[in-house]
Amino acid sequence: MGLLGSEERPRDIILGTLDDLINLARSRSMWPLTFGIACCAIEMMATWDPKVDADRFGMFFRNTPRQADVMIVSGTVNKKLAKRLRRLYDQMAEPKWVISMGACANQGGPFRQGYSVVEGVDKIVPVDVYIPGCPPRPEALLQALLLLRDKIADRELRYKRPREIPTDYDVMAEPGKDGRLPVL
Amino acid sequence: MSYIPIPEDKHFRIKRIGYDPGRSRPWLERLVYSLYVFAFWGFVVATYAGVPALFDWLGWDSGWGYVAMRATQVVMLFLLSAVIALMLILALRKYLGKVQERYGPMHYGPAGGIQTVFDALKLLGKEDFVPAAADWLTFRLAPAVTFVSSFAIFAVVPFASGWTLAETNVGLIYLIAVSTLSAYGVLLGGVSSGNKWALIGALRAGAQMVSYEIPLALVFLAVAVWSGSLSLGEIVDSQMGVWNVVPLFIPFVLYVIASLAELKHIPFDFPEAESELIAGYNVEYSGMSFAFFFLAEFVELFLLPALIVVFFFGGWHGPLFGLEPGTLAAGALQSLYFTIKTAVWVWVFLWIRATLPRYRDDQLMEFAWKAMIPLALFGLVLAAYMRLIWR
Amino acid sequence: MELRMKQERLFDEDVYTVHPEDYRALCEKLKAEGYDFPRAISSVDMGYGLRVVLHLTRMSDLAKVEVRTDVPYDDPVVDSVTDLWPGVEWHEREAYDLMGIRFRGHPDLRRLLLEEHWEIHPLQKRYDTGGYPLPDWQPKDWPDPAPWEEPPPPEEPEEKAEGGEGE
Amino acid sequence: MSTISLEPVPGRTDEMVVNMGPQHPATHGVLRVVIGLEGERITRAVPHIGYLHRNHEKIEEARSYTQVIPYTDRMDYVSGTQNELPVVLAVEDLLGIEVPERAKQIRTIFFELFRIASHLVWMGTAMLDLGAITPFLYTFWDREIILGIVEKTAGARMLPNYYTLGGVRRDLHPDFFKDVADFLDHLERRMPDYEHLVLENPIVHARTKGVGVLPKERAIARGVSGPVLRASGVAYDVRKAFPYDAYPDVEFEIPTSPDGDTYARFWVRFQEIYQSCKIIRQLLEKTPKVGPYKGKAPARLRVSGERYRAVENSRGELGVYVVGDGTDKPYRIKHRGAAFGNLQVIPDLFIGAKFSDAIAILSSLDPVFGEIDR
Repeated sequence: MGLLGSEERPRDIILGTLDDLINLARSRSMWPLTFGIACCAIEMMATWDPKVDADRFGMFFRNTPRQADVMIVSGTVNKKLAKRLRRLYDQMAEPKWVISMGACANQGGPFRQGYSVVEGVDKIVPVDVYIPGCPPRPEALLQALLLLRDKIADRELRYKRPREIPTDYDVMAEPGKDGRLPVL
Repeated sequence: MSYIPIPEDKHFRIKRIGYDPGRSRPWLERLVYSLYVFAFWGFVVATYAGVPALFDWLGWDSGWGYVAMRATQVVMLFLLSAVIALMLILALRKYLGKVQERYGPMHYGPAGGIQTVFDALKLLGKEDFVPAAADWLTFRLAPAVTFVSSFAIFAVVPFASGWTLAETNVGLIYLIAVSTLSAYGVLLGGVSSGNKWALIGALRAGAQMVSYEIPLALVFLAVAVWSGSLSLGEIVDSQMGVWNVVPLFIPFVLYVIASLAELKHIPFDFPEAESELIAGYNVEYSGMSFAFFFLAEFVELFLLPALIVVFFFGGWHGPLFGLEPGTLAAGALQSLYFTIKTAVWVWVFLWIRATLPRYRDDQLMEFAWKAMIPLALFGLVLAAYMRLIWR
Repeated sequence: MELRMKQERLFDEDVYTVHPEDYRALCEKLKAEGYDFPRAISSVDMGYGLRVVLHLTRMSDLAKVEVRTDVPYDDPVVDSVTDLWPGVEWHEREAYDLMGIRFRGHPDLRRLLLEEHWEIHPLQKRYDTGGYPLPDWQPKDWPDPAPWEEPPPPEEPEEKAEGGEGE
Repeated sequence: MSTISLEPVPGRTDEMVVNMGPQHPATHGVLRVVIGLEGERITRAVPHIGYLHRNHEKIEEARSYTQVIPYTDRMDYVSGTQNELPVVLAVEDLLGIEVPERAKQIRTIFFELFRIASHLVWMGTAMLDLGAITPFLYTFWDREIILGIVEKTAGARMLPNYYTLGGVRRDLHPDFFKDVADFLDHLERRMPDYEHLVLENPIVHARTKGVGVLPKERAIARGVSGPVLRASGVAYDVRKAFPYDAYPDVEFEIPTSPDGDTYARFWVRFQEIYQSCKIIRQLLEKTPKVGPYKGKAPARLRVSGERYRAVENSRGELGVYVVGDGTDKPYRIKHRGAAFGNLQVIPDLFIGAKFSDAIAILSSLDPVFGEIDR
C-alpha cells in the first residue's frame, strides 16, 4: 500500500523514505476489529489476555470498522453472515488487512461440505495471513499478527499483496435454487 | 504505584510466549516515563518563560511583536497538547497493563515509549472519508470544534505565578463558556454522521451536558465566593495558606464527579459507551478526524485534573526554598509543582478508568438533578457563610 | 374424545405416538396434567413422512414425556402449541426452517436460522449434506399399520411391522 | 410479533429502529437484534439468529458416532467437554455400555472444571459489557490455568475431544490431582476479589438490581434453563433431577434466587463456581489415582432406537435426541442448545427496558452462538 493509496512503489528517495516510515507506523499500530464469530473468537480474546498480551505490540481492539486496520475472521463464515462480513470489510478504511483464523475461515474446516458454510473466507475478502488449527492457539494468532507486521513493514513484501478483491458472490447463494453447483 | 504482582505461575508452567525478560526493564520504564513528565515540564517552561525571553531579547515586545509572541506561545501550546495526548494515551495503556497483570506496550521504543507516535503516524496515513449519509460540512467541523473547545481552556490555566496565556478577570466565566462548547462538537459530530449509533451517542452527550453543567457552574460560584475573584490566578493566590480543598470539601467532591462527566470518563462515558454504542458519536470517523476526537479527549484528561489542582489544591503553590517569586527559577519550580500535582490527579482518573464499570445514563441525570444540585447549592451557601465569618 | 394414539415406555420417559389431528388435543391434555416445561421440539425425516417429537417435563415431579406425530411429505402441517408453552416458539420455527414442517397457528412462522429466501429445507433426507437433491431418492410407503396404531400381535409373521427407521 | 423493518415508518417519528449486531461488541458473537427505541426506552425487540448456523445436525448424519463427538465440542465452545457428554450418554444408553466408576469421576471433574472456565469467561465479558475492562483480564488469566490443566491430560486446550463411549480417551496426567488442587486454592484466593469487583460493586447493583425481571412461571413456560431459570427461583438442575456420571455420589447445593432479575443471574453464577469447587474437591478425594479410565465399547457400533439425554452444562439443559438406524452413523441427531432456550426471552426482557439495561440483560443470559445456531 503506497503512501497515497497507489499500488506502485514510489521511486523518489524522499517519498520512498516517507512511505517506509508510514508503513513502519502502520505495522507497529495494527488495530483489529472487534468481530468474534465462533470458537476462534475465544482464542482471539485469549490473545489479548495477560498470558499472551498482544497489546505489547501496540494492538488493541476498535469496535467500529472505520477505525480498524485488521479484520480477524475468527470462525466459520456461513452464507447468511458472508454478506455482512463483506460489508464490514467494505466499511473499513484503507489500508486494511485480513487474517483468516482457523480451519473454518481458511476453507470451511470440519463443516466444509455443509449446505450453509462458505468454504473459505478468501472467496469473500482478500486474505493476507492464514492460520491453521481448530482453533489455533493464541500464540499462533500472535505469530500471524507479527507476520502481518513484517509483511507491512517489508518494502519488498508489501507490494506483492494480491489486490484483486473477490466479486464472486455465488458462494453466498443458497444451494439448489437454480440447480447451480457450488463454487469450489 | 502499587499493583497486583504478575503471577509467574510455577505450578502450571505458564510461559509468556514472545516474552523476553530482558525486554521488561522496570527501571527503564520508570526512567522513560519520568523523562516524559520532565519533558512536559520543560515544554511548559519554554512556552511561558522561554518564548517571552526570546522575544524580549529580539526586542519585539510591543505592538505586532507582542502579538507574534502570543501566537508563538499558542503554537507551542498546540504542540504541547499533541505531546500531552501522546503521553497520556501511552500512560493509560501502560497503567491499564499494570492493573491488569500484563505489560502493555513494551516493544516499540524504550519500554514502549514511542508506541503512540506510531499510532499517530498511522492515523495520519489512514483513509479519512465522509460517509454518503453524512452532512459534509458539519461532519468535518465537529472534530475541530471539539478540539478547539478543549484547547481553548489552556488560555486561562496558570502554570505558575503569572504564567497564563490570558490573565483575565473573568476566567471562570470563560471556562464555563468554553467547556460547554466541547459538548457541541460531540453533538454536531454525532448528528451529522448519518448513523443511528452516533445519533444516540450525541443525544446522550446533550442530555449529559445539561445535567452536569449546572452543578459545575455552582461549584465555580462557590470557589469564586470563597476566593473573592473570578480570575484563576487570583484563585490560586488566595490559597497561599490553606488549600481550598479543606474549606470547600463538598464542592471539591462535586467538581471531581462533574469533571468525570464532562470528560466522558468511565463511570459516565455514555456518549461513546464502547460496549453499548460501538463507539458512540465517533463511530463514523476514521483517520485524522478520529485522531482529533482522541486528541481532544486526552487534552481534556490533562486539563480537567489541572483545573482541580487550580481550584482546590493550591495550583502552583509549594515550598520555594528562598527563591524570589517572579523569577525564572521560581516560576520553573512552581510549574514543576503544578505538573506533579496534575500528574497525581491524572493518575487518579486513570485509576478510576481501570477499575469501575459504567452507570446508566439516566442514573447520572437523576444523581445530578436530585443530589448534586442541592449539594452544590448547600456548598455555595456554606462558602458564602464561611467567607462572612473568616475573611 | 378417544385420541388416536399409542403409548409406550422408553427408558425413563413415556412416549405417545399420536395422529396429527389429535396432536393438539393430546398436548392440551398434557398441559392440564401439569407438564409445564417444554424441553425441545425435534423433527425427524422418517423416509415416508416427517415426524415431530415434542419433549416435555413436569417440574413438580420431574416426569418426562415425548409426543410424536407423523405427517406426510405433501402436507406437513400440525397444530402449533406455542400458546400452551411459549418456549416452543423458536423450536417450531427451527423445525419449519430445517425440516419443512408447518405449524398451524404459529404467531410468527418465519425461517429461523437460514435466510428467508431459501427454498429448501435442508435436513430432509432428499438432500445431501451440501443441500443438493439426491438423484435416486424416493419416498417410502406409508407404514401399515400407521405409527399411532398398536402394532399387530407378533404371531402373524407375514405382517411386517415397519418401525419407521430408514436404512 | 413479526419482523421490524429498518425503514422509518411513515407518521411515526418518535421511534427509531436500530440494528444491533451481528458485529456488536456486546452480542457475544453474532446475534442480531432489531430494536425499536423511543429515546432510550425499548419498544420492540426482534432477535435474529443463524449467523453461525453451520449445519451441525446435517453433517453429523454423515459421520460415525465417534466422529460426532468432536463436532459437539464446537457447539458451546466456551465449555469444551461439556457438550460431548449428552451424545456419549445417549449412545451408551442405547448400546448398554458399562462405564467404570473412575471414568465417571474423571468426566465429572472435567465437566465442573469447564463450568468454572465458562463462568469465568462470562464474568469477564459481562463486566466488559458493563464497562469495566479489568475483570476480563483477571478471569482470562485464571481460565488459562484451567486450560493448561486440560491440555496436559487431554492434549488440546479448548475443544479437547476427551470423552468417548465408555469413559474418556486418555488416562489422567500424573500431575493432574496436584494441579487441580493448586488451582482450586488459587481460585478460592481470587474469588473474594471477584466478589468485590462484581457482586459488591455499587455500580453493578445500580445497573442490575430490578432490571430484566423474569417471573418464575414465565421462565418455566419459556423453556429457560440453567442459571437463568434458577435465578427465577426454580431449583431445576439436571445434575440433581436426572443425575448422570458421578453426580449421585457428591454433595452439592442448587443455588436459587427468588428475584429473577439480572443481579440474581449474576449471583447464581457466582454461587455455582463455589459449588463446582466443592464438587471437584470431593471428587479429588474419591477418585483413585490409578485404575480403568475406559469401559469396553464395541468396535463396530450398531445403534438402533431413540434416546433423549440431557446434561446441565454451564448455560442450562443441553440435550440431544439421537435416532439410530442400526448403523454406526446417526440417522438423525438433534441438539437442544441451552442458550437457545434462554435467548427466546429477549423480547420479554428487553421491551420496556432502557437500552443500557438491554446490554446488561443480554450479558446475564450468557449466550454462546455455536450452541444456539448450531
